[in-house]
Amino acid sequence: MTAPTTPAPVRRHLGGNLVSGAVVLALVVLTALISLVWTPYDPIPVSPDERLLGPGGLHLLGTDLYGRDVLSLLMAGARITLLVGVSAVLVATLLGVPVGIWAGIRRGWVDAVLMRAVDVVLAFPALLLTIVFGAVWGASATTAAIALGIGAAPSFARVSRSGTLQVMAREYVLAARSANRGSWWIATRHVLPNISGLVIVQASVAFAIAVLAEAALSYLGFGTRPPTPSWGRMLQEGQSYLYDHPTLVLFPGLAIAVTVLGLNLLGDGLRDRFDPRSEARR
Amino acid sequence: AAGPAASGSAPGEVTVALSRAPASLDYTRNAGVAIPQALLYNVYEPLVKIDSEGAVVPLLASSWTVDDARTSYTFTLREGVEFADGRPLTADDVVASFDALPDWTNAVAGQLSGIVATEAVSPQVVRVELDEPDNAFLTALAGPAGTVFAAGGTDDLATRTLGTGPYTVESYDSGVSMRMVAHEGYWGGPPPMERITLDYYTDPTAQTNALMTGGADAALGVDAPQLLPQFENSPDFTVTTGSTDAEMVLSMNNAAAPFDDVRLRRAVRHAVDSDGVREVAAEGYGIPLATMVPPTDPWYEDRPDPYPYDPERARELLAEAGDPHPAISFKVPNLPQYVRVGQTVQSYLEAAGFRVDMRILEFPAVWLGEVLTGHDYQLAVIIHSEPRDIVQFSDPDYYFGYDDPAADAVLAAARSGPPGEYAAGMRDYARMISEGAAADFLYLTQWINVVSAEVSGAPENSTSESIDLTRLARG
Amino acid sequence: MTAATVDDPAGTAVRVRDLRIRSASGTLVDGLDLDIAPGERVGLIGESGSGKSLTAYALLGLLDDELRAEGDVRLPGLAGNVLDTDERTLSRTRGRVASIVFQEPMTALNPLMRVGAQVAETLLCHGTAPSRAAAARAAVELLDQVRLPDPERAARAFPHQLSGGQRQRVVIAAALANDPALLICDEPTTALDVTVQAQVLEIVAELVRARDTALLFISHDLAVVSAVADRVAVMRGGVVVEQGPVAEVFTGPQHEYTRALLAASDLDGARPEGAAAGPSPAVAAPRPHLALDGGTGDGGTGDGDTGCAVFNPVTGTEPLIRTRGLGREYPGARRGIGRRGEPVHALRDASLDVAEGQKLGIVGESGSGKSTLLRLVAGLDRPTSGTVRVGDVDIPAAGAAREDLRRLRRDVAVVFQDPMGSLDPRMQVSRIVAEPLHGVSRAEAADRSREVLAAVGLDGDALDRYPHQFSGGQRQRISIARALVTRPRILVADEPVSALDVSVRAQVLDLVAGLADEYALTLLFISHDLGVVRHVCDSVLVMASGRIVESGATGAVYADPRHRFTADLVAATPRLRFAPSTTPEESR
Amino acid sequence: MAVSLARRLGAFVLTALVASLVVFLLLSVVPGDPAQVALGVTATPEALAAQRAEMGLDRPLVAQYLSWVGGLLQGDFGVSAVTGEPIATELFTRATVTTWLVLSAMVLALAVAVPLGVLAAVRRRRADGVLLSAVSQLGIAVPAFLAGLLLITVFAVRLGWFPAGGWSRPGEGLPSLLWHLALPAVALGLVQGAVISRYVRSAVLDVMGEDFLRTARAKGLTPARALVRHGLRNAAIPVLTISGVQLGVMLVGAVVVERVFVLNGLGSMLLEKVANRDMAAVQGVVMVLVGAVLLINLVVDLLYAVIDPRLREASA
Ligand SMILES: Nc1ncnc2c1ncn2[C@@H]1O[C@H](COP(=O)(O)OP(=O)(O)OP(=O)(O)O)[C@@H](O)[C@H]1O
Ligand SMILES: Nc1ncnc2c1ncn2[C@@H]1O[C@H](COP(=O)(O)OP(=O)(O)OP(=O)(O)O)[C@@H](O)[C@H]1O
Ligand SMILES: [Mg+2]
Ligand SMILES: [Mg+2]
Repeated sequence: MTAPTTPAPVRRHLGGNLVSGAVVLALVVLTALISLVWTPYDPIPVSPDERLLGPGGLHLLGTDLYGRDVLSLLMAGARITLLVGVSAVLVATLLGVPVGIWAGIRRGWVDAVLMRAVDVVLAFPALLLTIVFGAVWGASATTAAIALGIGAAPSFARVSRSGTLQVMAREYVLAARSANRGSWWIATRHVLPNISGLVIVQASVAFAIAVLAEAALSYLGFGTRPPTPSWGRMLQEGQSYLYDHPTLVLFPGLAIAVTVLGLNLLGDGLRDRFDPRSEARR
Repeated sequence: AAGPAASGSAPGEVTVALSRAPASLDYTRNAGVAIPQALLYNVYEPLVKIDSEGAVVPLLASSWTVDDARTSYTFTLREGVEFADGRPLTADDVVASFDALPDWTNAVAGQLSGIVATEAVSPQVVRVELDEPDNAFLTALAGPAGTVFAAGGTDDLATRTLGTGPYTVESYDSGVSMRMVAHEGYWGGPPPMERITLDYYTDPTAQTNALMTGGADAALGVDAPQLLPQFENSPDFTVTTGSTDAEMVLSMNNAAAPFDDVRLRRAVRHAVDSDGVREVAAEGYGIPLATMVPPTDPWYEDRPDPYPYDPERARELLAEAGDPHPAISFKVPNLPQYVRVGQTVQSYLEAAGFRVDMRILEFPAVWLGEVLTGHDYQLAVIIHSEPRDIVQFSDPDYYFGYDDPAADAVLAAARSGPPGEYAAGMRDYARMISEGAAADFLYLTQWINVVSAEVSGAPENSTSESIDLTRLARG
Repeated sequence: MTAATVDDPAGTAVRVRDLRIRSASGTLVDGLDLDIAPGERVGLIGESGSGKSLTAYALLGLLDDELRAEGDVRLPGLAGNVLDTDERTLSRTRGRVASIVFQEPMTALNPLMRVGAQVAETLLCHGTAPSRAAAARAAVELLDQVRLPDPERAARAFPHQLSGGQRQRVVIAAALANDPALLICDEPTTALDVTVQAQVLEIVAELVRARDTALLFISHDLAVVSAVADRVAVMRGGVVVEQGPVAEVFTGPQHEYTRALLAASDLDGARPEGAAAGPSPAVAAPRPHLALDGGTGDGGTGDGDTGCAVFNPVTGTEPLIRTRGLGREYPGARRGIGRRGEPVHALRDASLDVAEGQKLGIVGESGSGKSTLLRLVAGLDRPTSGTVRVGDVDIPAAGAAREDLRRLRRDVAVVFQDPMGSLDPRMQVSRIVAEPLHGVSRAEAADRSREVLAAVGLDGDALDRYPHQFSGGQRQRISIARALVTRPRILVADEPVSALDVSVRAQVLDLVAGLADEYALTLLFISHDLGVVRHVCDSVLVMASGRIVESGATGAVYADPRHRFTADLVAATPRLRFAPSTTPEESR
Repeated sequence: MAVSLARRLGAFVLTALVASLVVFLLLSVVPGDPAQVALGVTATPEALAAQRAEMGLDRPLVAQYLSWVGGLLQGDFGVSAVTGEPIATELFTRATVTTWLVLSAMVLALAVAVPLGVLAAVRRRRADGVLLSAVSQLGIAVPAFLAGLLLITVFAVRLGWFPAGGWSRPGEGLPSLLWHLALPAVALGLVQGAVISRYVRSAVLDVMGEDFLRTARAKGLTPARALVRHGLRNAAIPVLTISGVQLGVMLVGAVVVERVFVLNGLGSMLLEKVANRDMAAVQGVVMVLVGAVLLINLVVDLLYAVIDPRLREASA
């Protein structure tokens, strides 16, 4: 638009989000990688004499209730946090999106059966799922990630289905059909790109939820085994010190927030990349 | 930053914030410490009770005699006792209650399994026969198993209480809140409060929040000591710490490798710094222990730990035993406090050379099944909160799997010997258990109360299975 | 052609000076000057993609964000330059003082709102209607004015329940609602049959007369422009190459492009040798001329199966397409729980044959079921009654088997009436055009796409762009290119050239005619332009109110329309008022 | 209409039955002996065996399932193995709390999410839009306990405006209920609002490229009004979808908020019953969840058709 209320874009924004998101995430990944070879302190051993030191001094970000260096914990915790978050989102996307698209394209009984199944999974609490999985395969970060992924899959399915329904009402789908293209083609070439915005948002939200849920689960003994540090667990452990040592919640909270922010920026960036009309909007 | 907040309770009422909620009102059927904590002494009364100093004192029985063989106890019941529905207490009620013990599904009834007969000598006198002399009998009688129920009034105990105590349960919103009202005809005179409300909080922060907003007048048995600093310097609240029967025990499976080797058990005790564990897990609250005897027990002895923190010695012991880096599995219940203990212990053990595979197990369902029932463990941690529970080291079927015939003999002699020698015998027994490194006794947990300045009479120690609210008053 | 711009700003309604519109990749409109006086009717014609629509958008400050405009644009009742005015002020002008009819009516309407409400909104948002109810009544009134049948019912319809032409009239109704001082019409009648077109143009003319409205009328239909406009401007490549009074420009075009345009507008003159000159060998048998009652003809021939008239019957050989008693009904609108209004018969009792290689034009009233018929024949919709048989594939009411549909679609290509809606906004043109190519390598697909795009007059740099970056006519050509890329046996085209300027139109029609000759293409061709149909098709089918009413050889039907509706159509066909002196006088 | 309703109902019952079987099978895998949990630390093997028999755990799985489902079909959720009380009563009171909490949180969430998401989309090139977007992104990362504790600290402890927790007692009426509900609903609603606002933003961005918005502006609507009148409805389907999903998730997912605010809803009931291995009660909770989710999604599917007439026809 040319009206002066909308000053012309200062710079081409396409990619701005993408780049900053990618940079943030790369930093997180880098931190996780560095922690494999170096952390300021060993994040595992407990030192009762150095508990709950405030930030500053020898321990830049202070120490936690076990007397472990918070900075080192954050660095090492990035690994499991990324692992669980990313694999849960992958599992959920790979399960949920195809189901949702298929249901939305086929409609009829396929839709009914799939969606009722999805409803049942949605209703089945993730906690129970994790317990069951832990019972069958043993509790670990992997089972927790898979269980969280399965737990999140229904929302991917429902969101993809609703997007698919809308896309399928468009005439270009009819055009594809008349071009003798089957459902697979329509699903991958028309539906997927047109619902990608929502799926990307869904993935970035699901990541945040998975990271927080992993904390709750591992605290109950269903997730990562202590003493392996994770941001979620740090948050959980810091909870009861909120009043007297708020930094114990603050730092892991910030770490999660920054990662989620990076992911969302990346998501928005990808979204804009995939959307040729993004520059046309006002 | 505790601000003064007006109490939300009406005059003559007091609201208490507790943590663990009873599953029902019937401790003849349901296990769990929460039911007797709420009901014993407050609603239900046994013949005797354990006072706040740990001593057995008369309750429904005004006096009793023991025969020379020490297997026959004759109790004289207090005059003028009535149940909450107005029916007077007689010896028949006692007989019916004790005769019903085998029907309990709650295993605590087993504490009185020594009773072979109960008979009503007169309406006010009842005689109890034991199979063998037992110096622990009166203590057991003061527990929930000794409760005197109204004969014929036990049909719906799960939802309706009928006891002789100073309060009766008016309503119980399961897991949420229990309201107790004064029992008008209580034999000890009118109770101090017209109504006591017990509110249950799963989240310790919520429990203390209730205090600060006037939603509760007292929090008893707070088990998140990290929340205390905000109250400690406040004029509106008093924080008290008292003794309990609850020992934090690092259990070792004495019956199986590797802890059938006493050197490894000693290595564990040398490797773990109990003070460090106490610091991390209980913010330094808690009382150091050398064996499984709390200071309120008559046979408590202030002795130094035979295996003090000495990682160097632990390493030597491991080397002696042949494997400087033994792999052990460690099963920890999935409750915050245990996880903290577990992580700290793990850290100490690894520093001494152990390789620890720590697993957090769901409590109670999975942990009990694997460790307590299945004996499928090497190292575990748990609080043993029953009074005088050290004797379990002589139970060959118990999960400790400890086998020391000499100690067993000492215990048997003490329990059935003359009462005058009971305490001394038990003292010896406790020492033997500790020296045998049957387990690592990390510390005694403390009973922590935060009460508003208006409230008095809160139980400062937890010496029995009851949270004794009979003297609790506000204003 | 001489400087016809009025330099006295007081006397002008619209004054545009040096308008430049740029995109990231180049200049799209390059220094345009334009004045329109109150009551003046200016026609804007020119090449497809020359910047006509962009100019129209710029006048109202409606350009996309990715485009930048400079220059000076003045509107009636607005103090400053439109390009420097804020949205809030502009919004008070738009729709009240100045309104616009968009080129593509299909996507211009909100799919989730009843069209009555969309018309009423124009009144409500400027407070020109006293109440909601009054606005609703006025909306029905307006819909009636633009000749929507059963306006009460139409007002309650959602856009997708209307035909292309019906939607276009809704958009026109909304633009007329507040009797604006400036009316911009961007190809307002592309989907209207000529009778309705004539009526709508009359309404517009009436408004101009009564309210002294300034009219900017964009069209590629020179006949229409000659009928509507006083003055005309010709655009090409972002600049106005010529402007002046209609009579002058059309009779004595100065610019070479204008001359070419005028030459191309006479399809018969430009008809390539051989194309549609006579019936192709396969359909050599003469078409009987049939019409329904109510016409002047002798009725249809009976059909053994259904007992109803079969139009365009094929004798001797087996017809390639055969429909019997074909009908499509839509359930009526829901009125509360469990109650529905009368069902809509979009198409009924259609029985027709199409022989292999035949080129059948379909003309008729807007909303008469033409698009519906095409969708059924292409297997994109299921009939509610009757049967369709294409080649050896049957499409019963229950829907065809999947394998059958696949075979059917291998042979049939479709050009949709709504180019924008039928192009996936997230697909680059290269992929859109290559979509029907199965089992073809990437490189070959790219080559063939480029080739076919060139054939419809789009150059290679179109390949990497997205649909929204094109003009209406360009999008239509992309749509045609997609249909032709496979060299189909049957081409089903729904108003495929409605948005094309006459020179491009000639090019595209030649392309189709060429393919028809080369590959014995069977053609089903919907158009509201009888001239186009005559140029391309050997026979014609006339539809009205969901029925086929007449069929026969094109020449015969035009010369001797037997159904009243056909007669009206032929009579209402607009003629170029001023013929260029360079070409002989229009024959018809 | 009646037919389609009957079909829906049939599908509902069928799904519930299948779900019940799945739930039963899954839960039978869960380790832990209910009898052991009921009897506790000091139980003897004999007592355990007796307890198992009493709980019916010694019967074959099929028999256990059939008797449970038989009861369920008659609307009988059975009695709790732990308290011996009918499960239905507790389910009802818990579900009441949860329903109030979750619905009010959702209302709040939408009230926050829609303006936030729309602004973030419209002003995405400007500082305030970027800020709004960042706020909503960070909101997702705020753990519910933190939101709850902060609210309590400020509004209950410092200001004393609201109770720190708990539920109104029976008979105290609506004002007391709302008073107790306020903080937890806000705690839950804010975080959910942050989540939903992301979808609003994305959906609105998708709509903003549509031609009909230009039409709306051409009619004289300001861009903002055009977006509200035409854009929002077109963006509603994904937002509705995710709201439905989040409603389902919150039914037990609100457990952290329930704990912090001492509310006894379905989430904490589930945790309790799982911890106690009170399987009949767990199955009861899960069946209620299944029912609720089916109902929510039925409503969502019906609303699709209300919002989008094109989907209406496809579903007919
Ligand atoms: N958003 C855009 N980005 C880039 N180029 C654009 C965009 N919109 C239009 N164009 C280009 O601008 C030119 C002018 O487009 P415009 O829509 O004004 O053409 P037009 O004269 O209306 O043509 P038609 O008669 O086909 O509708 C075209 O070449 C088109 O490809
Ligand atoms: N989904 C629908 N629901 C209800 N009525 C519909 C639906 N689709 C089309 N119609 C109606 O069916 C009739 C025929 O529509 P169709 O699109 O076939 O007309 P058309 O001949 O192609 O008209 P035009 O030349 O204007 O495009 C119209 O009156 C239209 O209102
Ligand atoms: Mg145009
Ligand atoms: Mg049409």
